Amino acid sequence: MKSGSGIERLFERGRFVVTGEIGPPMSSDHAPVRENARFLKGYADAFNLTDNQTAIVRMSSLASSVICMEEGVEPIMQMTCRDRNRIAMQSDLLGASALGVRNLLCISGDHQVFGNQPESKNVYDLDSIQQLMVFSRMRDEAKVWGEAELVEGPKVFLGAAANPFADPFEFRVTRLAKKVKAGADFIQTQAIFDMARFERWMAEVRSRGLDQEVHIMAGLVPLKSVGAARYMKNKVSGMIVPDEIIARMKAAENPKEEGLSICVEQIEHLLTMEGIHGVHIMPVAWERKLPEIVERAGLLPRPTP
Amino acid sequence: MGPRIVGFCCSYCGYASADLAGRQGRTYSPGVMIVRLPCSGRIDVLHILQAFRKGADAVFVVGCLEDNCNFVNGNFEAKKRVQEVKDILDALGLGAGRVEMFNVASNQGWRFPRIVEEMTARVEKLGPNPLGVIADDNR
Amino acid sequence: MTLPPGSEPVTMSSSSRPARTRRPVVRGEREPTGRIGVFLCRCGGSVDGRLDIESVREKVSSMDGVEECMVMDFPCSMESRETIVNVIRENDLDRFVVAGCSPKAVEARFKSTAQESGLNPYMVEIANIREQCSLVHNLSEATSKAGLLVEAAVAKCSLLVPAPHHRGRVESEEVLVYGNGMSAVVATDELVSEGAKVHLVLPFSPHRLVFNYHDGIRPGHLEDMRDRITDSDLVRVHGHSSVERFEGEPGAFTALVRSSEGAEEIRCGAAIIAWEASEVPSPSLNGSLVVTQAELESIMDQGRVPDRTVMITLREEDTYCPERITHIEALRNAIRMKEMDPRVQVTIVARDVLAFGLSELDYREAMSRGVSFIRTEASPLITVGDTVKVRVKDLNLGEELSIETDLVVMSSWTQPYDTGHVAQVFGTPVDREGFFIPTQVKLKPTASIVEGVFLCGTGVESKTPSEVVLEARSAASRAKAMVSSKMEWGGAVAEVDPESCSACLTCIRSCPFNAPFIGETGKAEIEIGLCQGCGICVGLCPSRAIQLYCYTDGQLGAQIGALVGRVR
Amino acid sequence: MIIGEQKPFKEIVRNLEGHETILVAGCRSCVAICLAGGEKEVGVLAESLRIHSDLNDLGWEVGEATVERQCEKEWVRELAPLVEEVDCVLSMACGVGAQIVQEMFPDTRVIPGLNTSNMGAPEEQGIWSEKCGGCGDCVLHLTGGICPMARCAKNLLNGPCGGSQDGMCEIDPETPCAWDQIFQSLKRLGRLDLMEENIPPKDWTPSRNGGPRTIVKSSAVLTEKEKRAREGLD
Repeated sequence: MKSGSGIERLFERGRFVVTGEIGPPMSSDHAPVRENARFLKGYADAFNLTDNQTAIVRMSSLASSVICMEEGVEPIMQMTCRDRNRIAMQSDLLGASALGVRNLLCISGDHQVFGNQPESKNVYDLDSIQQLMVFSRMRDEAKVWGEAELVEGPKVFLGAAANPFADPFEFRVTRLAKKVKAGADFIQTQAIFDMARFERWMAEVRSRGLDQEVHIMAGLVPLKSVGAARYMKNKVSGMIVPDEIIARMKAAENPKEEGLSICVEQIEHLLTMEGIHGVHIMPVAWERKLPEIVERAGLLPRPTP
Repeated sequence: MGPRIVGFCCSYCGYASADLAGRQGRTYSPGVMIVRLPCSGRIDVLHILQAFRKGADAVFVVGCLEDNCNFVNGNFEAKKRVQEVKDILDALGLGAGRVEMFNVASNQGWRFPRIVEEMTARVEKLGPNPLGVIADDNR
Repeated sequence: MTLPPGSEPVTMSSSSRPARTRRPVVRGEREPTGRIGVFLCRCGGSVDGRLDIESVREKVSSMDGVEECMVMDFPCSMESRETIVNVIRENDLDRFVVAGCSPKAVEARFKSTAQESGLNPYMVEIANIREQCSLVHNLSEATSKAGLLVEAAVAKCSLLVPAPHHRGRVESEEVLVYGNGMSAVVATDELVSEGAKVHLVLPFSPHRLVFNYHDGIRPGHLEDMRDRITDSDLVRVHGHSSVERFEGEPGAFTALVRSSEGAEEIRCGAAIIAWEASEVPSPSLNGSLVVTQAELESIMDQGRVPDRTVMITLREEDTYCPERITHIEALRNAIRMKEMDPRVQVTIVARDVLAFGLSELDYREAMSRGVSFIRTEASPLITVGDTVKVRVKDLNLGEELSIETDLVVMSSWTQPYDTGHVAQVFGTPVDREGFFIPTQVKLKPTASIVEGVFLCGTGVESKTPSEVVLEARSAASRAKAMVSSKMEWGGAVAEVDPESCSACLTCIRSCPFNAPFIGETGKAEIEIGLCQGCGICVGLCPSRAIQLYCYTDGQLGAQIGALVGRVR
Repeated sequence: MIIGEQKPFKEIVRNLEGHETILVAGCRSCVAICLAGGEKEVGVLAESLRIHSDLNDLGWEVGEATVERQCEKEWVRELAPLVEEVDCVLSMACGVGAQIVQEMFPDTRVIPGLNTSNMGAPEEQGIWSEKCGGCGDCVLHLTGGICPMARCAKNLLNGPCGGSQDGMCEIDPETPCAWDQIFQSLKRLGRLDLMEENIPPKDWTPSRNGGPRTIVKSSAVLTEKEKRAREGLD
C-alpha cells in the first residue's frame, strides 16, 4: 500500500471505483462543503475537491478536503501547477498528508484568463508531469526534489488527469504513458461524450499495456440541457460533444432526464470496457444528482474500503 | 624534424627574440615553424585551430613582456585568445597544454629555444596530434 | 574594401537579394594568383653551405605561380636589388618573395625595391631562412625547413593584395606645444633650436612660468630660456589660452585655440602636451614640527638644521609605490643636513630606497655620512607634543620603534590638474590620478596613442628636473622629425568591410589607439592615420568584417597550411 | 539586444549525434554583437567541429553561413540552397532565429548552438547585463528608469525587500539591488514621492503570463484586398 487510501484499497481489491466532485465555495463558510459531503456520503468512494477551478478564487482544496474528512467522506485533493511553485507544492503535500489527506490529483490547472483573476501572474514552475515526478519521489524515497531527505515522506495516492479528446490525438496515449512513468497511480479522464474516440484511445492504451500499470477512471458529466451540451462543444477546449448527443438532447421532451439517461448508459457501457477501473462523475453545478446516477447505474451500495 | 610546432610571434619581441637566438646560434628543434604577426594581438582563435586541424602537435604565441607591448595591450588580448583555444582543446580532448602564450623581450634570445623545449616536452607528454598522424598515413 | 574578389569570403547572393550569406567554404581558400618571383639569398656563407640552397630552388621553382626563381649572392645589396627590379619588369611579375635573413633587417629595402619596380611596396614577402634555418639547424634539417618556409611565403605571397600606402601630406610643419611649465619651455626651446615654428599655448601669462631649481640645473637657466623663446620669431605664444578642439592626422592637424579674446584655428603638423604636475597639499602636516621637504629646504636656506630629523617617504594611503623623485629628494636633503652639521641625526623611513641611476651614489654617500634608514611597510604614526614622536615598525629588526625627534619631514606628492579636459580634446588617455599614459612607457615614453601627439613633463610621470629636460627635448625632436619626414603610412592597417560590419562597437571598444569610429553610413571605419596595425580588432570582430592588410585571414591561413599540412 | 552565450562544446556535439552534414548558421545581429553567434563564432565552432569529426572519424561535413538576421524569414530564405545539402542546421542565433530557421525548413532538424538568456546591454567589452523583463507594460517612468521586472530578483513593485543590504541584493553580493538603484535614481530626480504610492497588483496579461504575445500594428498589415491586388500584379 502506498497510501492506504480508501480508493487505493478498492482498486487493489479489483473493485469498480466511483468518484464524484465537490466544488469548494466562494466563501469562508465551511457549511456548504459540510452539507454537500453529508448529502453525498455513501454515493461515491471519494470526492475530488477542486483547486480554484477555472481560476476562480475559492476556498482552498486542502481546507475543503479536511472538512470532508471531518464528515467521514474521503477527499481527493486537487493541486494545480498554476498557483504554486515547487516549494509551495511540496510543502502543501506534506501538510495535506499530515492532516490525513490520502489522495492527491496533480493537474496543470486552467489558465488564469478564464477566471476572475485574469491579470494575475501564473507560476507553472512545474508542469503536472514534473509534479508527479516530484511527489512520487517524496513518497517513495522520502526526498524532496534535489537530495534533501525528509524525516517522513507523505502517504498519498497520486492521481492525474488524461484527456483523450485533446489534440494531437496520436500523442494523447504517449502523454498518459509519461504520467504513468512519472508516478501516477490513477487517472481521471476528461468527460466523455465521444465514446467512439474514447474506445480508440483505450484500445491504444491497452495495446501499450498502460491499463495494467494505472487505474483508469472514465470521466463523465451529466448534461443538464442542450445549451450545456452546446457550450461544452463550442466553448470548452479539449472537449468533443458529438452531434448525435446534441440532437438527442434537443429532441428530448425532458432534457434533464435525457442527460441523466445518457450518463447512465455511458456507465453501463464503461463497466464492460476492458481496462476501465472506475468512473469519475462530475455533475457540474448539479452535484445533488450524483446519487440518482449512481443508483440507476446499479453501482450501489458502495463497498466498504 | 621533431614535433610540428607553430609559433605565432609578434614582430617586435617574439620574432626578434627568435632572430637573436638564430644569430647567437642557439639551436632548437627544426619542427618549429614561425608565423610572423605584427602584434600577438593579431592572433585569431581560428588561426590556431587551423594549425591543429592541419596536424600541428603544438602551437605557441609569443608576445612582448606584459605591460611592455608595443601596441599597449595586444599581448593581453593574445593571452585571452590562447585561453579560448585551451578551452576548446580540452573540450576536443586534445589537451589544453598543446597551446601556450609566452611573453619575451626582444633581447632575450635565450628564451626562444627554451620555449621550443617546453613545447616539445609537452608534445612528448601528450603524444603527437592524431590529426597529423592521420594526415601522414593518408598521404 | 579594396581586396580583390575572391581573396575573402565568397558572397553567394546577387545584389538584388536582400540577404548576404556565405557559402560553406573555409574562408580565404582561393586559387592563388599572380606572377611570383622568388629570390633566394646565399648570404655569403651564412646560408649557402649551411643549407642546400639549390635544392630549395628546385623545390620552389615548380610551385604554381612562381615564374622566376633565382639564387643570388646578396639580394639586399644595391646591385642585386637593381637586378631584381629588372627581373620583375622583364617577367612582368606582380609580387615577389625574398628568402634570406630576417624581414626585420631587410623588409624596408625590399619595399623600396617593390616600389622601384612599379609595384605596391607591400607586394613582397620575406622568408627567413637564415636566422630560422641555416644558423640554427643542421644542413638537412635546415634545407627541408627552408623549403617549407619559402613555400609558405609563396603561398602567402600569392594572396597578397596592394595595401594602402599613403605619402605624407605634411600641410604644416609647425608644432603646437600645450603646456604649463618647465617641459613646455624646454620643448619649445628645442624645437626653435631645430628651426621649427612653434605655437606655445599656455593657460596663463608666460611671465607666470616660474621654476624650482635643484638637481643641478643652473639657477636662471630656465628663465633665460623662457625669455629667449618668448622673444623668438619662430614662436607664437598664446597666453591665457586653451586648446578646445584637436583634429586631423599627423602632418595636418587643426587645433582650435581659445583665449579671452576669442577662438582661433591653428594648423600644425604635430603637437606636444607638456604638462606639469603640482604638489598635492599634505593634510597631515602639523605646524612647525612636521614639514615638507620643500619647507626643510627653506629652513636649511636660512642656515638652520635641527638636531634630530626623521624623514618619512611613505604616503599614508599608498604604502607601496613612492614617486620617482621622493627618495632622491630625501637623500639629497639628508646629505645636505649632514654637510651643514655632521653631528645631527637624520633618519629616513622608507619601504625600499629607490635611488635611480646615479642617485645610487647619493644613497652610498648618505650611508657613509651616518644617515640611518628604517625599512617599514606601513605608514608610521606621528604624535606631536613638545617634541614629536614617530612610531614605526622596523621590518629588519621586526620591532616597533618609538623615535623622539625635533622635526618630521614628510615627502610630498604631485598630481597633474585639469588633464581630463586635455585628454578629451586630444584623445590621449589619463590614468585615475590624471597622469597622461604614454603608448609604451619603456619603449616609447614620449609617444601618446595618437600618432603625431607627443607627451612630456611631470604630468606623465614624476621625474627630476634634469629628466624633464631630457624628455622634453626628446619629445620635441620626435615632433620635429615627424613634421620634417616624408610621412608615409599604410601597409599593415585595418580596413572594415561595411557590408559585413554589424556596427557592434567591439573594434571601437578594443582598439588601443582609437582608430575605429562609426562613419556616416553607420558602419565602422578605421582612421588610417591612427591605425598602428596591431590587428587586435581583427581577432575580435564578431562579424569578421575587419581585415589587416599584409596579415589577412586568408594569407595567414595559406601560410599556416603550407607550414603544417605537409608530410614530413 | 538579445543576449546569449554559446552552449558548452560537449553539449553541442552530443546534440549533433546522428547527423553528418551540418550547417552552422550564424546571425549578424544581437548575437554577433554579444560575441556569441556572429561569423567569427560560427567560424571557430565550425572549425572545432571539423577537428572533432576528424579526431573521431565521424566524416562530418560542416558548412558555415551567416545571415543578417535569423529572426526574419526573408533573410533565412537565403540559406535554402545550403540547407538542402545538409541534414541538420546548428543555429547560432537566439532562440527566435533558431525557430525561424525551423519554420522555414520544417524538414531539416535545427539544433540550438546558443543558450538565449535575456534582453540586456553591454556594461563594458565582454560583460552584458539583463535590463528589460519584457513585461509588456512599462513602468520605467515610475521607477527612475530602472526595470524592477528584469533587475529585481523577486519582480517586486513596491520597493526593496528586507534582503537589500548596502545597495546589494540578498541573492548574491555581486548583484545590485534594483530597488536600491531605483531609490537612488528617484532621489536624484527629486521624485521619491513616486515611491510613497503603493503600486497595486500588476496586470500580467500583457506579459508572458498572458500566453505568447503577438503585436499587431494594423496600419502596417496588408489587408486581404491588398494582398489579392498584389498577387494580381504579380
